[in-house]
Amino acid sequence: MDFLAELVIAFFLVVSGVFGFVGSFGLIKLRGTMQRLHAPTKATTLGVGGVLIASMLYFLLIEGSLSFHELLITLFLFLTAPIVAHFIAKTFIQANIRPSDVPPTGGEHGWSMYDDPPSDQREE
Amino acid sequence: MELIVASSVGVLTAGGVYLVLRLRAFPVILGLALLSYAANIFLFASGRLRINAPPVLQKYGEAVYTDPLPQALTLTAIVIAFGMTALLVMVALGAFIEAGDDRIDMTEADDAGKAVRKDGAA
Amino acid sequence: MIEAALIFAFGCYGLGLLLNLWRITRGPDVADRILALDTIVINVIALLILYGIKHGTAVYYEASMLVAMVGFVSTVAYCRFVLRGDIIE
Amino acid sequence: MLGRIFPHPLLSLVLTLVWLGLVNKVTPGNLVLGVALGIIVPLTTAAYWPNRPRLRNPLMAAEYALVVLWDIVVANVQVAMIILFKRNADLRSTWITVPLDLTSAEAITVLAGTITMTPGTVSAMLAADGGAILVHCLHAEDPDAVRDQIKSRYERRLKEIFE
Amino acid sequence: MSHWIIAPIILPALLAPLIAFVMRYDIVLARAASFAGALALVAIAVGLAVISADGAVHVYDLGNWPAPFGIVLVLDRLSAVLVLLTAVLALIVLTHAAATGWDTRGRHFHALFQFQIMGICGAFLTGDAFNLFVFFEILLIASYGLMIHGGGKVRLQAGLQYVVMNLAGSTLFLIALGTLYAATGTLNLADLAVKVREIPIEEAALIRVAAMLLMVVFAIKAALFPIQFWLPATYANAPAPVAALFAIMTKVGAYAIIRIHSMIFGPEIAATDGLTGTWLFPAAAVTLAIGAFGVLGARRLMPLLAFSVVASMGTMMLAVAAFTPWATTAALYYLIHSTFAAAALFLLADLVVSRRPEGDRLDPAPATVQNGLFAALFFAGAVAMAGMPPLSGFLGKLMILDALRDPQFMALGWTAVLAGSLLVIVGLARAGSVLFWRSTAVAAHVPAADDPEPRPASPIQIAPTMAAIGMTALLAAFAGPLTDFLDAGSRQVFHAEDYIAAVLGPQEVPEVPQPEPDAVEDPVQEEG
Amino acid sequence: MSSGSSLLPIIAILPFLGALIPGIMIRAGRTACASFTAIPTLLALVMLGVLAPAVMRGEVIRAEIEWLPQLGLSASFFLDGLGLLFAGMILGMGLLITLYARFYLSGEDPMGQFYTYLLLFQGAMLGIVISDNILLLLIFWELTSLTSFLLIGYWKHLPEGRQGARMALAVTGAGGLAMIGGMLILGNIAGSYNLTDILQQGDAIRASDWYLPALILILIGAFTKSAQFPFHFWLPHAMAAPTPVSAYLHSATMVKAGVFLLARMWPVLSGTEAWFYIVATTGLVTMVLGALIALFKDDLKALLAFSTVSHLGLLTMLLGFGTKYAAIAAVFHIINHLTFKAALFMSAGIVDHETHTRDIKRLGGLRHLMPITASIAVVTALSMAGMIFFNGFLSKEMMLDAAAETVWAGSAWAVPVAATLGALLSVAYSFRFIVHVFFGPVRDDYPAKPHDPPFGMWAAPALLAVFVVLIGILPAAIVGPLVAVAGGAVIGGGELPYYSLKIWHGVNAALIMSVIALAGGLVLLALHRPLDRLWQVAPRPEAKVIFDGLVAAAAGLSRRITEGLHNGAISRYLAIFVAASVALGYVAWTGGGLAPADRAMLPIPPVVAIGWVLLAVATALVVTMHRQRFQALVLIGVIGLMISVGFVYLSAPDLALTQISVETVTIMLLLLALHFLPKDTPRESPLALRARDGVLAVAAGGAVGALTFAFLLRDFSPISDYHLANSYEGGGGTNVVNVILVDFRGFDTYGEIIVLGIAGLAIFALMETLLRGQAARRLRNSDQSQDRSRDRHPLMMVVATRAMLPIALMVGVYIFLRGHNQPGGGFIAGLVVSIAFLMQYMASGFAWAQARQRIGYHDMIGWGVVIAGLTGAGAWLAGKPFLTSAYGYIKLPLIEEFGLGSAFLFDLGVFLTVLGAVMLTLYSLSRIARYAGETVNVEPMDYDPSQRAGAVGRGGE
Ligand code: NA
Ligand code: NA
Repeated sequence: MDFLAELVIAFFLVVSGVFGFVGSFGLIKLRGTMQRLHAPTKATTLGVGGVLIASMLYFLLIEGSLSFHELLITLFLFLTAPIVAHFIAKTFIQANIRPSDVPPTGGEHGWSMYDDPPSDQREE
Repeated sequence: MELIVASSVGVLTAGGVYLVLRLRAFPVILGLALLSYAANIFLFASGRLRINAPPVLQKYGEAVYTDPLPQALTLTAIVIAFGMTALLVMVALGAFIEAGDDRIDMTEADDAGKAVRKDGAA
Repeated sequence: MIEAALIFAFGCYGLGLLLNLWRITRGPDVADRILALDTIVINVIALLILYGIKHGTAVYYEASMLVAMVGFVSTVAYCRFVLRGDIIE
Repeated sequence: MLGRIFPHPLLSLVLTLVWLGLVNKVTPGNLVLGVALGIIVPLTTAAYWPNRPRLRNPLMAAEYALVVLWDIVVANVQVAMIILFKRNADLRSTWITVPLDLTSAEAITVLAGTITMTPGTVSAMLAADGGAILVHCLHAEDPDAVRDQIKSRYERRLKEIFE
Repeated sequence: MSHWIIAPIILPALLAPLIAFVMRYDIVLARAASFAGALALVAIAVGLAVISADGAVHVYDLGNWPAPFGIVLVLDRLSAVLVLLTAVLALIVLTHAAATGWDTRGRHFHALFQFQIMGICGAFLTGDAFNLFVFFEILLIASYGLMIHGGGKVRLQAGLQYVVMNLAGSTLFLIALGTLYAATGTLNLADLAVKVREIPIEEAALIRVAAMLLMVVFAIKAALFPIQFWLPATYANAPAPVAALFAIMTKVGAYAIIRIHSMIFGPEIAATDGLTGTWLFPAAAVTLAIGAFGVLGARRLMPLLAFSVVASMGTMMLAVAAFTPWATTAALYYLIHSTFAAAALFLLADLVVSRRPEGDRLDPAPATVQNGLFAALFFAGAVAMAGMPPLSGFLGKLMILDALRDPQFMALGWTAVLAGSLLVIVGLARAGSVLFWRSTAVAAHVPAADDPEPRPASPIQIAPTMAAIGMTALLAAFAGPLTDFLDAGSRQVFHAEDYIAAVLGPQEVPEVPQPEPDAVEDPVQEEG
Repeated sequence: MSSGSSLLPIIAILPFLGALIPGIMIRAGRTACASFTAIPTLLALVMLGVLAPAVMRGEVIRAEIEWLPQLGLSASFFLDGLGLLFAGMILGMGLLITLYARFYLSGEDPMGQFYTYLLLFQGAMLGIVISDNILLLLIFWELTSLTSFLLIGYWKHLPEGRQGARMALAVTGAGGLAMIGGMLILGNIAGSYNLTDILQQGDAIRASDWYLPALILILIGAFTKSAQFPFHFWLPHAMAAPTPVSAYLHSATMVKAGVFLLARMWPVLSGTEAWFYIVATTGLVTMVLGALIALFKDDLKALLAFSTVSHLGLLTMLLGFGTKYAAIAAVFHIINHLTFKAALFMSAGIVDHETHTRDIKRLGGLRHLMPITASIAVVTALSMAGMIFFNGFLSKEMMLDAAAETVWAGSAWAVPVAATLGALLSVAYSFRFIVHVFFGPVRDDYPAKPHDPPFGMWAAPALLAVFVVLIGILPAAIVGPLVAVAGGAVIGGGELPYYSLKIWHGVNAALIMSVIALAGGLVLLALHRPLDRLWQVAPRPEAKVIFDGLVAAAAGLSRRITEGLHNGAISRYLAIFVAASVALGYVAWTGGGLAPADRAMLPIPPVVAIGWVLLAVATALVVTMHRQRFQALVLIGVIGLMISVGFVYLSAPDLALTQISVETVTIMLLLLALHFLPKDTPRESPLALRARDGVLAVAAGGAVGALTFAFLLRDFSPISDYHLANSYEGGGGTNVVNVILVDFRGFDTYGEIIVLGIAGLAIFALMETLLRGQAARRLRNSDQSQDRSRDRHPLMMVVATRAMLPIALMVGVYIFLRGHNQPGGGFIAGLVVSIAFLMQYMASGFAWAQARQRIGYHDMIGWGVVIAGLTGAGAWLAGKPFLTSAYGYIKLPLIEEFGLGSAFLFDLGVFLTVLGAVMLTLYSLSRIARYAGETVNVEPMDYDPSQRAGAVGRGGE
């Protein structure tokens, strides 16, 4: 039982470490900011997720106490990570991408960074 | 570990001092922030270092705790530094808006210029 | 076994921090630096949890939660500054 | 009466769970306090969230969560492979536009989040009227396939959940 | 334990938020409350002075925790007299600010003012090193707010420099406190006094650094060379009533040096023997010289007055640096005197400068209204500041000279004081002559300008200036009893045993090994 | 204390009390004013008269009032012969001057002021001569300088008056300061500041090592006051004062103060070689030089002024001889000089008043037009010349007598020859005064038509002229006793030397010298015209130019020093500060040893080392990249994060939580400010400066680092063991840091939240000020049109923060509630909640979020501070000190034990203050932004796509 528990915990730790490293490695290896932006999201999800699971399991199986507040961090990261990525992408676009560099929206309004929101246009 | 902490304090102090001696308000603010970090770590370290012994009393067993007093002092210092920094930022902003640049040195020329304007108006 | 796994994980995230440092130093874009900082934050969260496991204590938990929260806010603030100049309009 | 105390039962439930997560211990006292806060906090913050949406299909929401989790795991591995083993020169990064049928701000946000969380794609920008998402793909052999998968796998479910 | 000891801190601390938040739209109400508070503070301070006159050291254990574990407030003659000084000065300055409308030129004047008073009183009363830091910060941040009150380009620039300088000082303060704690493990002043006595010189490096850095920190506040640079621009550009209030702020630095260096690192302590006096004395002399040169060389009135403050600090610190009870008495007398003298001049400068088209530039300009009255007041203020009889400055100067008769101080000390006085006298005479005498000459030749005649100052606007000058006259008239009180106070400071016993309890004192100071003292007595 | 001694303090105080009268009486008219001014003087004179008989009998009258006994300063007075003589002169002359001035001053002059100054001066002068305490004497001494400053500068519109006044003040003030030193040394030697005691200790004083410094310092005081060479130059310039002032101060009284002091100190200081060579030589030189200059002065008052200088020199010389005979001669000449010189000044004043000129070259023949004035002037001038039958003759003879017997540096001739020369010159200028002004033909080009003045104006000089003659003829009868008693006082008791006050002593050396002087003087006068031409072309140093040059140089130097030091460059001030701190710290450090290192070092895990690298590199990058301000801020974020993590690692979770949340809010503040500021810092410091700063930085960093390392290696025993032991039992909490914060050291925390509250207030006040002043206009015109992204409030952000706000608030509540027992507490909770709202504000804009804010930030701060304060004060109800905590455990059904204490309330105060201060700060910055042209949003997000659904729907119809 103990061995199994340790094995499981160790597994999650290793998985977490691998993905965490991959995230940071991608930040170095990939060319172009937009590409690099993909890498850390891995660390966020499986990396930190793995650690959190390992932690929960550790407290449950080794320390014998139920711990689930790690879930909160997970919840938080799942909520925030897309927004962060979104903003960093926009930060990059702001300085480096012109409207002609990206495909059109397909609708009557352009992309939000380049075009004013419809409500403003309507007021005018 | 002691070397790590001491050298961190040193590095932060050095960086802070260098920036504080710049001629514009913004780097000076950054310098003061670094100095504040250094002072806080310094004050905290005055209780000596201990790993995994936070001063949160445990109900059972004899536990060893790190010195809580410098922590409380540092906490107070951090908060005070925050209030000071906030006001400093605002004063710097005010000076910038009034003067048109964020030079931190005052020159006599400014003074004379003011007098001339006054004379011209009179 | 957990020990070894912990050392491995510590190593991964520690190495990760150095790689992030490289990126934040080099840039080249502002976005890269912000991204690197955000990744540092993520790695730090992971490290804090790892320390919690290592020492079998929950005292590191609040710190990691708060780091997650403020890390998000400051990253967004940095981005907003670049995007709009004024972070609170 | 009950509706006035629990204007947002789901949110209250989530917050109660959050509270229990925070204290990390389920005791009657914590439960009572958590429920109390779960009621009070949504009431005090109601003004900041006008037109709070209601989930029309909670079961579908659970399904969606599981799907996304699975996709995250799978796609993570794929992207890890790309990062570790694919030469940068072989990468085919591209922008794609995903036109949206969703009109709920919450639903659009969840979709955009999902796109980002599932590795390989990052949602970078919305159209000014929220009618499309600009997605950056790390490596897409077939951009249209990616777009179709997003629409069918995620947007469809979200439409059912929120609208 | 008298609860009144904490009243000078709590009264303004509760009043200030009320003024800021309840009365923030009603200046009349705010003035009334602020004034009532200042008046009450004077009454309380008088009461505390009476309490302290029994010669005992009164201790207030905050939170009912025994020293040195909690924070204590300590009332002795020294703190009592300084709190009283603060209260009286506050009343005078407040009246001026309200009468001249300065308090309406920006928001929250009265709240900041009360907080400032709170910080100053707290600094005088606290018996804890870190708590002293906190009160320093309170009085500083309130002073930042007051310094920039009313705004304007030059004032904000000067204010920025002031803030930056003091933030650097606060950083050093923290480092000093950290060193202090690292060396002794305590923060209570009495406990520190005990612990420092126990430290042998072979292990004294840390505590010596702490003592020295603390002195540097206090020297910033006291505007001592070579860190006096911040003062002239600050005082010259602060709103005049604020500059008048600042007259006490430099004294906080001086107080801290007296309290901490005299009591804890005193002249007979092995660990820190000869550490501070050696540096402090020449620094004070140079400060005096810088101030005197500044007075003589000033082109504008406000900087001139600011430099006169620098000079007065130098004069006073000469006596402080002698670290003897009698010299400290002289320093304290001079401290009180120079506070009122500086306040009087700054307040008067406000009345004059606001009526002069030339502002405070020392150029001839047409005489303003009430030239004669202002001239007379300036003359009186200058007499006080320059240390001429019959006002208190002369007595203070005599006492300081008398206290510096020791050959090791005499040559430098006397030369500095006497030569400095001469420069200050000449400088003030030049300024007064240009401001008030040449102005009448100009008026005689220049036809009346088109500008509307400035409004004459009302009696209530002049009263605070006269009150401040009157205080210097009173100080001179009642120099005897006052000096008695101060002398007893400085003896109390130098006799730390009473303080220690009062704070830590009598049982602690025997544990303090006394041979160190005795060993130093005996040969001196044998020689003498 | 003899009978009547209580009169002495009254005499001393009367003039000061009287000084109030003119101000009151001036409304009653000029004559009434003058009359009432005379009353205190008269009263004092009468009282002096009451005391005089006793003094003449040889008694010394004393009175003492304690003043500052600790210093040895008391208001003690004594009246002996010398004091009586001077007091009589001061008061008597005061009366005459009061009378004279009533007529002399014109209607436009502020007479009330004049009489006030006059009485103040009189009081000061009187004080000098009856002080029995040298510190008290110093006070009066300085007061004469001050009051004479006022009197000389009385005609404020005259530049000569202002300059003369300042010069007099500078010179006599400097002398006074030197004298302070001298007197203090004297008191130090004697062990007392009481004159009576000091006068007893002449031998001890002269034997002291400190005698010479004391002597020199005191002499500087006396010489400056009495216009002795080389300090003589101020006196003629003081003549810009109205003539009554000149007559009073510059002939009769103030300038005699120095002489008085020499006489007073004569028993103690005289009789040494130093005294003789310094005093006698100075006097001799002054006498001759003054007389020589007087001869060539065309201004009547200048002539008289230099003659005064000369006579003061004479007096000084006599006292300097150190013989009793010479001292008696000096006393006698003091009286004589007073009578003739005051009368001469008044006469000169009358001439000036009537002819509107004092230029001798424009005068002449006045004896026909103003015979009374001429008579007075001639009589007194003859006395000045030392002519027989006038009092000046008598004392001059005594002077020559004394000079004839004086050997100077081995030469028996030097002094007699010089003295004769002085007398000769004196004859010459006196006769010039008589002949060139009053004799000769009447001219027709006087600026005004001269005639004798009214009686009131010539009465005073006439009276003095009568004395000149009376004393000249009957010296022993008129002033004999006074000279004896005053002279006795000067020589310090004992036998009076042989002297006799009579006209004819037979043909002796003095008479021969006198005759030579008379003859030579007349020859000189005859040759005056060619000599004058020679004099005018001869180069000679003009003292005023030198003095002005000196003062200007001093002022210029001061200005250069001041402006060189205080050049407004705070970077330099800070550099000096850093250098001084490091240097002084180093000095302190090297003065003591270090205990042996007894603390084992903790290991350094690799991850910690990596964290250190991040911190160090980020710091280095902040320094090297600081000119790109935004990038520097990003790096600051890294540093803050590493420090927080460090705190966690080093067992300080509370600190970590605080650090990371403060960090975030600070960065947001900086970003808000940076919005307005330039985004880049120009490279301005030259390389040398950067090198200097680098050296300073490394030195400071090295020093602080070394200090840290030093104490980290050494164990200590802190007081905090008590806190750990009593935290739970006494403070009711297990998080010791929190218990310290809210209980053990709650007072610090109370102060800390007040700092925050003040910051909020000050920031708000500054914002309001900025928006009202000129800055507001500049803000309005500032160009905010950057290349900005067009989405201000992106949908995703809005939605995410909406979901996060309640969660973050839960976290805040959690951190707040658990703080007492686990890491957390009011401060961190306040920041967490602030950050939660900040997210909302960032997402949906300040205006929209602000509109949903129900509690004002001002109120939050106010409530916070007041709650914390009242919680602390609540302990008073239980009779306990401020901040004494009370707590209990409430057992609610279902809920576990729940600790509720005053600490909770206190922490609530902290929470509210923090929240209010942070939000008020952001509010203020945001207001500025809006003022600078930002528009306000009313919608929470740029565009709500559900509108699109509606629009599409409508469009479809
Ligand atoms: Na994040
Ligand atoms: Na806490």
